[in-house]
Amino acid sequence: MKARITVTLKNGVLDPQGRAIANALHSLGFGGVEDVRQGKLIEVELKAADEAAAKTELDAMCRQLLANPVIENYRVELL
Amino acid sequence: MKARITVTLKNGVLDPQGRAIANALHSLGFGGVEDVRQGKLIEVELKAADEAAAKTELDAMCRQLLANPVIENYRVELL
Amino acid sequence: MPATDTSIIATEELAAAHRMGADEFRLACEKLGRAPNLTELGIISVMWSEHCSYKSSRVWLKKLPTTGPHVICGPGENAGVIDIGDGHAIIFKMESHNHPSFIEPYQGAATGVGGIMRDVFTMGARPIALLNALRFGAPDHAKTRHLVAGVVAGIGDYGNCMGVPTVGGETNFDARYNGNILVNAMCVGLADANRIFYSAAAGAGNPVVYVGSKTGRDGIHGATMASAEFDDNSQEQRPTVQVGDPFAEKLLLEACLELMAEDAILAIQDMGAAGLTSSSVEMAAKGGSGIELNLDLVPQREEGMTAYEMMLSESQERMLMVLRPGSEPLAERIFRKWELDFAVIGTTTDTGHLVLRHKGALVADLPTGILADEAPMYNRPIAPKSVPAIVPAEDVPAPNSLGDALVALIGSPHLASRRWIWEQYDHMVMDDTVVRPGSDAAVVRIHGTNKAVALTTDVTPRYCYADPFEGGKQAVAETWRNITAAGGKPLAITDCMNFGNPERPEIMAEFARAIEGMGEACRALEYPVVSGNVSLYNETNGEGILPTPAIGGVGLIADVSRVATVALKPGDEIVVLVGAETGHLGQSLWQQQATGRVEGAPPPVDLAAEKKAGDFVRGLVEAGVTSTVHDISDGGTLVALAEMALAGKRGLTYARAEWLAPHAAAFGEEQGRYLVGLSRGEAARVLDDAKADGIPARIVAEVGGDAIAIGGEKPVALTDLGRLHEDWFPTYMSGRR
Amino acid sequence: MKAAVIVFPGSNCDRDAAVTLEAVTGVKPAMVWHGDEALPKVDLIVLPGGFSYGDYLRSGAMAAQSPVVRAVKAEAARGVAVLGICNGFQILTETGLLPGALMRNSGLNFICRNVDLTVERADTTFTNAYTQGERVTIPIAHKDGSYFADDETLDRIEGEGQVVFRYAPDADGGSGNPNGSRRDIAGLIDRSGRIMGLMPHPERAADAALGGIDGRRLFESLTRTLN
Ligand SMILES: Nc1ncnc2c1ncn2[C@@H]1O[C@H](COP(=O)(O)OP(=O)(O)O)[C@@H](O)[C@H]1O
Ligand SMILES: [Mg+2]
Repeated sequence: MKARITVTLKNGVLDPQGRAIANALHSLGFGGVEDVRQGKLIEVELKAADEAAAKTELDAMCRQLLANPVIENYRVELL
Repeated sequence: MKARITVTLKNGVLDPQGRAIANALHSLGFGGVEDVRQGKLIEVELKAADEAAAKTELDAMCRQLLANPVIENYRVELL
Repeated sequence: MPATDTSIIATEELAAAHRMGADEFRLACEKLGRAPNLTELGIISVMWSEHCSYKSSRVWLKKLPTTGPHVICGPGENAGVIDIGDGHAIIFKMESHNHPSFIEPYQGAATGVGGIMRDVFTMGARPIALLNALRFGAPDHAKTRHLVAGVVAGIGDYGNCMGVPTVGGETNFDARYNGNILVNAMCVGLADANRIFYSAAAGAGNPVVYVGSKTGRDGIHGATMASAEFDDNSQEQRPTVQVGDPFAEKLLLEACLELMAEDAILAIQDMGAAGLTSSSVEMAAKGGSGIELNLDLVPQREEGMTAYEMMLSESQERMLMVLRPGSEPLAERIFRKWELDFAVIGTTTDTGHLVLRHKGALVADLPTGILADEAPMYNRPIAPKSVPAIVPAEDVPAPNSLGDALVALIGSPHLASRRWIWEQYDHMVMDDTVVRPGSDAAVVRIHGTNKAVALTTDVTPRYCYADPFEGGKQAVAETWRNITAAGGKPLAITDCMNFGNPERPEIMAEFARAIEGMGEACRALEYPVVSGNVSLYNETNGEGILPTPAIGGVGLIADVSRVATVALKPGDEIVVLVGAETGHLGQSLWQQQATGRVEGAPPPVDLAAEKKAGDFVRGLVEAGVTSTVHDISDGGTLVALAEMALAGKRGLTYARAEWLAPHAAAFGEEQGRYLVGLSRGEAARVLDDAKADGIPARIVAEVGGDAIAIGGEKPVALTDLGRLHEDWFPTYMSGRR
Repeated sequence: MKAAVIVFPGSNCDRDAAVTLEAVTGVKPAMVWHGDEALPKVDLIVLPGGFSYGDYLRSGAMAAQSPVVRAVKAEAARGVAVLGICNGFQILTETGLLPGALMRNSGLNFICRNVDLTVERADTTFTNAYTQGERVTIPIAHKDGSYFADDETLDRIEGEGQVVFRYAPDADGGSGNPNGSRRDIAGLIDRSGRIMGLMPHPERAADAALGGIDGRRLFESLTRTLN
């Protein structure tokens, strides 16, 4: 089974990366850019009994390792 | 308009971060994990005349800055 | 927090939610002559928090010696300043970021490094070195590996990006830090001795300027969090963690230094814990002036921020300055060049009040005195515990073989090489690192000159727990010794006092006795305290950490070609031990290795002997007689010899003190001792000179071969010993151990 | 020889490069701020180490798009020598002036240590004071130093003699490659022989007081050739 996990910074948490990218895009002339936020993409290939089991497991992975709930949100999609 | 850009390593390019995550998941007991690849997620908020214009612009951003074609692929989705 | 409104008047309940007790709330109302509104309560509560007010520690800190011929500015400013001659000043300080690093190790440690650098460059110095003193829980504790990885990466990434070398520090593991790690960062900067910048904002009518990054809702209430004990619910407080932006800080550093070269700044203060509140209050209170701010003008990252939020935000990479009127355009040009925010947000006044306006309304009006000098101060009860008796060497189990014991110690988490850590720190950038991490003190050259500073951090928490007084003395003496071992003349220290809950008399006693011990050592060694930081309430579920008064020492090396390192050099034929051998095994690492515990009194520090031995050894380095010196500390003589052999890749034959039990001679941790590498001819002369001065000294090893040879035992090959020494950390961090 | 050192916001080895250049050539290099429109007339342009623009997207990516780098490209096209050290190397690959890419170290961590290199080419503008096959010790300090190019590109650059420095095997036979770089590549030159990038920091090994001078000859080579 294939899953896509995206980890993004919580609203209000400073995102220096995103801001730097936005600035760089502006100076390249992409004036329409209003905001940029950067996150992580983690693609996982895993064996699981069924979709529900996979979801539970992926959720646990996020909570335990892949995201830091202090500053990040995560989202799991099965592909 | 909101867009989601995902940047991933090309096939054949070694992904030490992905491998480290897979190892860490294994040692946490997530034995079902077979492979992990890590990429970047870039969320862009932009002003554009229409979807087509936005797509063209986002594509240009990726080629010029957001992805390095030597090692990375990118994908643009409008949300 | 509800939207701020001057109409919300504080109550006891609201005060309690700000961790302010009923007594303090009543005191605040009394001093103010009314109840504060919500914004005002927020300001008072952070200024009266332990972190900002030092209310439990101030009475004791006053007892430390803080003056001396080299001191330009002692405690009370952002950092301490000492004179190193030729118009150069060294500005330095150490600070804790313990709680944030436990909750979010990477960002917590990174922002700790960012904060301490701002304290140093706000005074006009370019940072030239960073150090860090780290305490983690037991290696086998579930969280430890993750915390080590995050903290080290956070410290490294921030300092590396800033381009300031991280040249030293220390790392301990102990189960007493399982739920409360310590991350103490020290920054050392170089300034022009007659261009030091202070925070006192005297005079009225001067523009108050905000520079740096924008203000967001970061870490609101971080300062009160840092003063609160942990409990299992603390994971709930998560949004108070801040994210560091080292790139913004690098720009801020360069912009500030560029402006400081002009005659524009009257006063400057970084925004650290309690951000805009503590910076504005401290500037006004110190200058005997007042400050009026229009919060509408504060650069903001988020929509709809309230006055309360802006005043309590701990967004990083910001500074507050008072400028000479008329110099705003010049300053603005410089900050814009560096792509930083710049805003005139208020002016100084002669009212002695902090006055805040937001959206046309007066939202706070507080006399700064209440917030600063008149903040509560407590002389908390102390209950010292009795000092344990000295453990006789016979009561500590002896190993079957000294070699096996050496192998076990050198490959243990306590003594294993820290290379895995310091290789993640750029310790060479700025091209002045003369002695890199891994020796006793790091040596950093003063750019463009032939002189250097020697830098170290030290404390032995297990000694402090057994006897806080001796432990406090020992921590100061060990920094002095490490600087001396590098050939430096120790000049002054900074400290970071990490303790448990001061409301418990036994903890308060640990604090008080440690201060007394530190003070005694500082006086005897003419080695004053010029800056420091206190971190209390380091506990989880009522269990305190080991008392940990971390000391950061700075010394001067007059001629950078006359330095010493621990590695045996090609010309070394003999190792001489300077200092007395008595075989003190109580609280030693060998005792811990053999019994799983540490017990008894720690090794005492004889300060007169300390000074004599140290001055003697430094004289040898200064005279060019030797460039190989190592002080004897954790693990004792045989461990120290092995470290010299490993660093120099040269074997040796150990000659133990025959009058002591072999394990006491090899692993006793008596203080005030050094190992000196010498040629045969010089060794004889050095022994004569020591004798003439009444300093104990004897030959403890002959250099040669590729093993540690111990009489009557199978030699320990350096390659095997080296592998054990180097492998523990990487293996542990890889999860394979 | 006249040199210019480009200073990006976030550069942090600019002073180190300048000090070494001055010590070796006797001439103070021009420090050029990234926002400056025009470059002074020089024989050598140095892109120094550091974290240009914070290196928040990919190391060197943002600098590669900056106006000053456009000017550097133009100068390079006119034959001015360009040396990229560490972040400078990353910038040169990001601009396409040198082939390949520099990725996260295989061990993931930042690494600061001395490494041994073999000099693969001692006949270039940058390395003529070394001898072919010589082993030298120069420090590295980077997180993104793992050189990557596909096999075809690697074969081509090897075939054209573009590999100038390689990580040397350890004394005990270990790989000695600190970061996972393909074919142990530590430094590269372009086809014209005028543009070089390397991850190690030769400017950190040019002063005996700091423990090694193997990097000094790189600057001496430049002085010889470009004077
Ligand atoms: N343990 C200590 N010993 C000596 N001075 C101290 C100690 N703790 C704090 N200080 C001094 O008190 C002042 C305030 O400290 P702190 O609040 O940590 O500074 P900042 O506001 O710059 O973070 C500083 O001048 C500091 O040097
Ligand atoms: Mg400060």
